[in-house]
Amino acid sequence: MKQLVVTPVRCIGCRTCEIACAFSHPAGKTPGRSRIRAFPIRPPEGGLPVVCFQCDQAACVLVCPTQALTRNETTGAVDYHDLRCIHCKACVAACPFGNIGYDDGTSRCFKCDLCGGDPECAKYCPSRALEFA
Amino acid sequence: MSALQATPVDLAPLAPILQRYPADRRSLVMVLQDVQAAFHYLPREALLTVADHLQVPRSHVYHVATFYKHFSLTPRGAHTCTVCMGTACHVRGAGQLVEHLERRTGVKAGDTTPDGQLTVETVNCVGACALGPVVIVDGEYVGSATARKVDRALKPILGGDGKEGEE
Amino acid sequence: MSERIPNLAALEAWRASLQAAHDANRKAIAICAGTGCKAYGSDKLAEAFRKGVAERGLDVDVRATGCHGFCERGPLVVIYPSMIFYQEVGRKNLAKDVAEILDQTVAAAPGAEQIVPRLQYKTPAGEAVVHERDVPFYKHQNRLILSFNGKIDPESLADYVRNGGYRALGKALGSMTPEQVLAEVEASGLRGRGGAGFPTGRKWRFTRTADAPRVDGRPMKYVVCNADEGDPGAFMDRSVLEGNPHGVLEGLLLGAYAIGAREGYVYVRNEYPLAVQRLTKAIADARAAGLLGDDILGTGFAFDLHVTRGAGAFVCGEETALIGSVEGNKGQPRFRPPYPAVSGLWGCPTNINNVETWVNVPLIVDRGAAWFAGIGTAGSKGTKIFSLVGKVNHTGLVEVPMGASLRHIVEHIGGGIKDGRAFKAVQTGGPSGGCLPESMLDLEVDFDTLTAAGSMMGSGGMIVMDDRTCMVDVARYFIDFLIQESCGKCTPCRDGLIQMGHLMHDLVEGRGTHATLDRLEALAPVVRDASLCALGQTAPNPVLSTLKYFRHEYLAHIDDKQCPAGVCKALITYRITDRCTGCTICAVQCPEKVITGEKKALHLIDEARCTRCGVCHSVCTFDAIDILPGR
Amino acid sequence: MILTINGRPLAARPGETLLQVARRAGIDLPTLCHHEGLEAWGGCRLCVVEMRRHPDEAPKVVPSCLQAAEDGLRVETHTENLLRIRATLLDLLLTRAPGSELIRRLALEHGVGDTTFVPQAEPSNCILCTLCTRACAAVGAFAISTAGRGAEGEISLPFVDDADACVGCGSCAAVCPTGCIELKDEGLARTIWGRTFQRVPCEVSGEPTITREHAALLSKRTGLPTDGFFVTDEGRRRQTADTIAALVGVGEGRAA
Repeated sequence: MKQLVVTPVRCIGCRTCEIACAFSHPAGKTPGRSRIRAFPIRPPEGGLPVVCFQCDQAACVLVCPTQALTRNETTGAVDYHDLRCIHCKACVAACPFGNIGYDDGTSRCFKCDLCGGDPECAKYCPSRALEFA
Repeated sequence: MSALQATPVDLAPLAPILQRYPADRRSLVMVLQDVQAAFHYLPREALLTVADHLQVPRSHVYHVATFYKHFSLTPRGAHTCTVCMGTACHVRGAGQLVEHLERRTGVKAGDTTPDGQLTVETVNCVGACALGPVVIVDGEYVGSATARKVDRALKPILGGDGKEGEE
Repeated sequence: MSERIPNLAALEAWRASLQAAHDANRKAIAICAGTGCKAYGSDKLAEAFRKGVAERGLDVDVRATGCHGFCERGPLVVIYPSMIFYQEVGRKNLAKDVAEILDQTVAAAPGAEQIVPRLQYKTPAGEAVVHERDVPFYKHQNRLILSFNGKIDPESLADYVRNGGYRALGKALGSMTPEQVLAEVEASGLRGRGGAGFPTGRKWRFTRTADAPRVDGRPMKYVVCNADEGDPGAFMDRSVLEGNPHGVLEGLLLGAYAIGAREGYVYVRNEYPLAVQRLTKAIADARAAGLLGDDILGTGFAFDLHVTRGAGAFVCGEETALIGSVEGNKGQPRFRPPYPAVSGLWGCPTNINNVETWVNVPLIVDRGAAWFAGIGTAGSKGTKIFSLVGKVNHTGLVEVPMGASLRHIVEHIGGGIKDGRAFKAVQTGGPSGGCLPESMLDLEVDFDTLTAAGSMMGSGGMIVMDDRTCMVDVARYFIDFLIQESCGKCTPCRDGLIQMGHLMHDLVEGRGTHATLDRLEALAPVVRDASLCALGQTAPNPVLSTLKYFRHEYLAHIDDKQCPAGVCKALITYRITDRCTGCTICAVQCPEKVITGEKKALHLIDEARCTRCGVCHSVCTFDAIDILPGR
Repeated sequence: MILTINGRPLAARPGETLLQVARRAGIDLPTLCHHEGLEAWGGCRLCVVEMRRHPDEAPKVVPSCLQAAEDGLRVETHTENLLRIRATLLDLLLTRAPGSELIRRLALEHGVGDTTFVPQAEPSNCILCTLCTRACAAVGAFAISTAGRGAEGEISLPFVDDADACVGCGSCAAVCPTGCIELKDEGLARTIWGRTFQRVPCEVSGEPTITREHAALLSKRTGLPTDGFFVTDEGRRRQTADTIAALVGVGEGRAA
């Protein structure tokens, strides 16, 4: 099963990945929240992308009281089902890496779902810091 | 749902009740029955102990205790006068008996007299339909009840010389 | 009390010895100890008889039995073996009645008994009746289930066994497979006595075939006896439980054997303390005798029974609500499927039947399905116990074969309408049923005919109404009843009934218009179709059936602003007639003090200030006050 | 499994309810007490549909949120009878929740403006759909429940004032369709059911995270350490980035 591979040193900090992610997860007509973040903490060469690791023993899945976070067998991602969410935000507090957030605007959580198996960020990353292989 | 006065209640009778049943949810209704019988109502402190003992959330105990008509969360009178409002008793004038009792005691059906002596209540059928209308005073059945018969049965509780007892 | 019965042969041996030891023509005084007669003091009466027998050194058995059925004429006494019937014994003069019965009837040699006329039942024509079987109330009945009530002491296992008790269980455990017992019940055509009339055999079949979760290694299934009997005006389950608890136990044992259930619950409503007490004793005695628990009668069959009490909720008569209550929750119905037969108590297959259904089972197994199917109509087999109450002369429990006509029950058995007034309607099926007018009196009563007539069998409550009962008020009464008893889970029942209540109160309080009827007829189908459980689905029946058969009364309340029956306070007037003797009692008792008049002179009610509470009318011993429709 | 809804044959997966099948096919069925993440309740009855197992059978009105899909079932979702039922139900609900924007909107869609019935004396806007108590049960707090019976029923704390079990997670207020559960957040303070909680400030940004009680409950149910919950996602992501940066050699940028 393919995985999203991050090679931090190749990251040039251009943050195209964040734009691609926001545009491919629209909130109504406007771009939504980016599920990936390329932190500019390696000046001057580049940034450091952080995105959901789709953990095997996912803390977010463990704490969710209503099975709103479940493993997607085909993509391998932990998918968020907003209809099942009761907004208790336990997942946001429980994720040790901060890779799931709650958007008050849309009253929904946001996390990486590997774009259903074809991640946009990897597609547009100019420096192959993000690859889906 | 009025808030409840936290008068200190002696919980001694509670222990034997809790011993009688397995400590799980299925005993709840029966435990509440026995608590109601022992205290004549369900004291808040008793319900908290019941919740802990049966390992059931307090919200569930409260949810069940307020559902069933037999349970009361507020202290009831030392004596109880129950008027049956089943269909057979209704067509034989149970309604008039309730009005009579409400006039005599000054309290509405379902309430207790201020001196805490008598609770007047209605129930939807006690299964003695052939003797309608039926009134039960402290477990004693008054068959084919009339206002006068009821007053006579209530004499030891309400006193009064029964002069005001109508036919 | 009784030591353990090791096997089937020992049971039959014990039965034979009991029957041999029983001197059939030994005199016995059977005193009814059902709730009705107890209310009239039958306990004190039984004590007096025991003391009297001892003082006179008579060799006579004094026995407190279950409810004989003719409750209004309680306390009832039957002198065995000649079955001499006395009514209202000890109501007015206990000592005198006891003495006369003992000296004149009991002490005399058989055949030479003298009768105490004062305590005899008299027909409306004034003819005194001696024997119980000749009393019209009993003569027209076919008392299969209730026959035990008069004979046996409900607290004596021996009495039950002597009269054939547990023979069916012995037969089943000894020579029938569970499948055969089930087939027998299916072939009998027995239908549920709880109200819906679902074929019992088929229900058992569902539970038997459902696969069950395993509890300590073996599949766990339950049988439950629904003794909630919430229908107001129905008390046959009470009398069966108080009068013949072992009959219900034996039915449950047979059901458990046929279905493969290991545990059972009897869910008794809170308002029946005596029934709980008698059941608990019967269970203890049965367990001690090896008829309950492990290795029953040495056959390896194991079954145990618990009594749980309801706590005042009519909705708990509904199966899934009952299950919720036994599980320690709120009595709130659940969506079906899954039906309880597949997933009931704690997710295990559970078969729930009414008391009267269970108590029929031993008769079917003992005497065979063909015998049972021979009684009743094509679609409804066996007998049905009705609680005949209200404005009828003989109120009490009536057991008749299915198919008996309403007229037969109300007039022949019920002795016609009280005080010679006119019959108006009979209400059957409780809050889920309807009111049937005089034109339906010749209806042959069974499950299907009642449903076709817009009512329902229900548990068998039959409330007779005369011209002084207002049908609009009856419909209002049932809606108010259901508003109190709705569990509140679903919108149509919880909020729909509240609005039907407002509309009914508009009618009885004189604010009704034709629009009120349209609104009722628009809202009723929504409550009926969209409600979750039978309580809500059948709640509109009383309103719809009274609208169907008594629309003229509704129109009187709307157009003429009158209540023809003289019930609805806003639409009647109390007026003193010239029959008034001036005794002043009404003026004294009137709570509003609106009656004026001199002693010995015609009194006058100030009709403007009169609140129509009805006190004057009830205290007037000269029947001088008329209730006139309209204001 | 194939069933027809409004004449259209539709495929259904075993265990699916009629509501799920209908919504997947784009059929708009109104619901109030239903929530995909909570146990089905079947109380509001807005989602009722007519179903038939055999063509000649009379249609049966069933709640689509609970009725399982069956092979060969014939379902109608917008018959005249159903529309009348939904309109009446919304009319009835307006007597309880006149102030609810959602219910007013749904009622208008079914041709009902103000209620034609007698409104409750002091309407609380609560329609007793129990989404809140079911959410509280799912979270594992069991702090609130329905008290009383029938139309007198109301959502309540035990003994009206005992909020001990509440952990301040706010799920009840979030799922309430009529918004009649008050939740006030001011800075770190959160007030709900008459009790004020202090949300733990994020170790990095000082922003409010969850309450200590909620963390204790989560820890008890999952075994995760109680003090592991008090960093916002932004703050923690930054910590993750710093950790990775350290792992790959701080900031030199040389190929790993």
